[in-house]
Amino acid sequence: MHEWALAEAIARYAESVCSSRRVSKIVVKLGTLQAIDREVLSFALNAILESDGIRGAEIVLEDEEAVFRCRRCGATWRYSDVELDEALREAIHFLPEAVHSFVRCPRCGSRDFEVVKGRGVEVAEVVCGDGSEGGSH
Amino acid sequence: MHEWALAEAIARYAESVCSSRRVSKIVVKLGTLQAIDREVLSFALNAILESDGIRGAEIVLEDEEAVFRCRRCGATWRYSDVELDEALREAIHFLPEAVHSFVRCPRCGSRDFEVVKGRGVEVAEVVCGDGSEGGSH
Amino acid sequence: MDPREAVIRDRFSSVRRVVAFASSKGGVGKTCITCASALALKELGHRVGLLDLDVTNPTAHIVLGIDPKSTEIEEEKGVKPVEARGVEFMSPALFTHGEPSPLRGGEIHDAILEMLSVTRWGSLDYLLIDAPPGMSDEVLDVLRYIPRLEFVVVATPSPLSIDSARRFTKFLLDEGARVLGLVENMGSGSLESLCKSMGVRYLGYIPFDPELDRAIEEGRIESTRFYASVREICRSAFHSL
Amino acid sequence: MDPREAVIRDRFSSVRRVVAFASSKGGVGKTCITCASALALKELGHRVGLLDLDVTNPTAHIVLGIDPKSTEIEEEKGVKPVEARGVEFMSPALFTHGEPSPLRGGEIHDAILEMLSVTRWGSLDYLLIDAPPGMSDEVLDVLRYIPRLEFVVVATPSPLSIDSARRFTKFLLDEGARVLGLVENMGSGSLESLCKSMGVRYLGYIPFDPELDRAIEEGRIESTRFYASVREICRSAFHSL
Ligand SMILES: Nc1ncnc2c1ncn2[C@@H]1O[C@H](COP(=O)(O)OP(=O)(O)O)[C@@H](O)[C@H]1O
Ligand SMILES: Nc1ncnc2c1ncn2[C@@H]1O[C@H](COP(=O)(O)OP(=O)(O)O)[C@@H](O)[C@H]1O
Ligand SMILES: [Mg+2]
Ligand SMILES: [Mg+2]
Ligand SMILES: [Mg+2]
Ligand SMILES: [Mg+2]
Ligand code: NI
Ligand code: NI
Ligand SMILES: [Zn+2]
Ligand SMILES: [Zn+2]
Repeated sequence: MHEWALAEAIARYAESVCSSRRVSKIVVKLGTLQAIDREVLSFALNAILESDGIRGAEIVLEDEEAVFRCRRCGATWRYSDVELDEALREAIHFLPEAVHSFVRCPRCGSRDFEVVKGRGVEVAEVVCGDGSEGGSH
Repeated sequence: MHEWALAEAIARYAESVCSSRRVSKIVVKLGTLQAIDREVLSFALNAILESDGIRGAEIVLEDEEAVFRCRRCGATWRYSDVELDEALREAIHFLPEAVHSFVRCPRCGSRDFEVVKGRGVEVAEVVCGDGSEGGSH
Repeated sequence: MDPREAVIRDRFSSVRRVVAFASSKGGVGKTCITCASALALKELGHRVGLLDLDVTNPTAHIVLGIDPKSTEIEEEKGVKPVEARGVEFMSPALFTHGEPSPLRGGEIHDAILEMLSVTRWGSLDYLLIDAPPGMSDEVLDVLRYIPRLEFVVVATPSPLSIDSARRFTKFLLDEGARVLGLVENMGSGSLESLCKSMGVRYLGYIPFDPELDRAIEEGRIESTRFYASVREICRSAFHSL
Repeated sequence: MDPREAVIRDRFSSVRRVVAFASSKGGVGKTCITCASALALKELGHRVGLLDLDVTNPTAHIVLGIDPKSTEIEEEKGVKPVEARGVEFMSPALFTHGEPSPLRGGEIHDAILEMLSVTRWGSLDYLLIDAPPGMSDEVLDVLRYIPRLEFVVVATPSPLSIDSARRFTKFLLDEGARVLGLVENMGSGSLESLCKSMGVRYLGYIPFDPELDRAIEEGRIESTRFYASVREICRSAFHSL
């Protein structure tokens, strides 16, 4: 489960924002392009925090829909509207930028499009044990 | 005067935002990195607009100080604090990205810094003859 | 808002054809071929310009014998290309004076927009573009901004170059770009079948020329067999001749 | 906020040395030399990994005989490198399946952050990085993120490569990077004086080997004189041997 590696990144980040062992809440945005397994991520994140001596932190996972905008013609579209092989979706799961290899603008055919939102894993908010916001680290 | 070329760009842009001949105000931000000659730019812009049949448009030129932030160490500093040869300033006047060749972070020496603001010519606002804002084109 | 895009089309109104020599693989000969083509087309009676778009590692000025440090930039309602052996020449090297120019993609994009919007080309039959390796901002930007752009793909017969050329050509065709054809460099004809399989025109081959490097050093690329081969390819590739 | 940066240091904790083979000029032999060095260091008894960072035009998998389409990716608390002739191997090509991968600089930066943060290297003596040409996001990002990174500059004796190598080495030294030295490829010793003038170590030269391309095609780079030269350079360049 490669989600474990990203859970470690989230934990390290939260711990660097708060003083260690005092993380009380983490809000994570999951871009649908990367199609992260929520259960695996949440299990891993809890296990990692616990092994770092952080107990009872609230984990909130929020989906963010992946949206594209073509830099050549301006068209916008959603990943959920794209038909794609399971093997290619898995490649994008590992490396979201691979989307530029397999998906082209539905209007003009270009690969030169922007992932406007919903690419991958982002931390939206970290609340530390003393109630302070570590968000703007 | 290479400012003429940028004045043409501003005029073309404003004309594309409003329906032609109905531009009544243009607000231009001038990043100090490019060190645009305000008088030359303003003379050129008026001349170009006039030759396009646009009369009496108000031209507002606002300076924006160039600020850098190092991507390696986080230091921030201003172009106005940098000592630089006149010949190198002129090269940057023509191609602002040349700043990465001649200027390095005062703290760590890196060329990997961001021009946070004040790079070059930007249009902040266009008001069309009918009073509508063309700004969000 | 960035006004520069709005003027780029005008900047190419005095140019009949714009041709980019490109490949995602480096070191296949793009720069040497672009420079030799510019000199050859000039020799054949055309008005020619050359734009070096290898923003972080420009080298065309070396082949054309331009020393960036001692070259004066003239302004005339924009930036005038400098004159290099009868060719109108523009390069980021003219502004970086031989210093390193490490730029992130967004900065490369900005530099390209700047050069495209302020350079005032004269009346030209051909403006040749020396593209950098990779498939990033430089190539995506010329595709996005330059009207009527044509591509010549450059490749060598090495397995790494063939794989790259196949992928790069597919990319161009998928983008709807006009691909004039492929030039085989340092070869002897073996890429003709690759062209057939991709449905692009085979423009010919340029043999390996052991004298090329020394001729470049001595500023006399026109005296080489390399140059003679490039001139023949230009003669036949650009129909109008 | 992007959490990925926070974990990258941990990913390199099992790796003794990280060495990038780099040059802003394309086609000087970075990929061939990186791959041959990986195989040679393995032959000399080391545990070796190879990371292809030519994000928009990866080619190391071709030299190592990996077919991206038929290679399974294994997950184990991250993404496991695949095994290529005894070398731990990671490349963007494993995820793009041979399709074109045009990416703007910001996207390249994102792809690199992703690979650096999810790839789980084993216990390695050497992790070699095959860098792309240019001086952009790829090189700036490895400088920014990879701890204890060392560089080997690759150059050929051609005038365009020499000019590029001089500028690229100055860039690295200005950034405070550790430059192990310079390797001269397709030459016979003429770059030693360049190294002296720049104050970097001359690691040796690799002669032109007309058999190299065919050997790569046939998946037997180890049988070439090219490989033998690279192995000698590795032996002397990496002190600890
Ligand atoms: N036909 C040829 N014969 C011999 N050497 C060549 C030939 N074409 C190119 N070269 C050499 O190959 C090197 C790379 O060429 P260059 O034009 O810089 O490639 P690119 O622009 O694609 O990176 C140069 O040193 C040049 O001298
Ligand atoms: N010593 C050498 N002798 C002969 N050919 C070489 C040698 N080194 C590299 N080459 C050839 O040069 C080309 C470019 O090499 P490559 O490793 O792809 O360069 P880079 O990664 O710097 O772009 C390849 O086709 C390779 O076969
Ligand atoms: Mg080149
Ligand atoms: Mg780039
Ligand atoms: Mg390579
Ligand atoms: Mg790049
Ligand atoms: Ni996974
Ligand atoms: Ni000027
Ligand atoms: Zn489109
Ligand atoms: Zn710094």
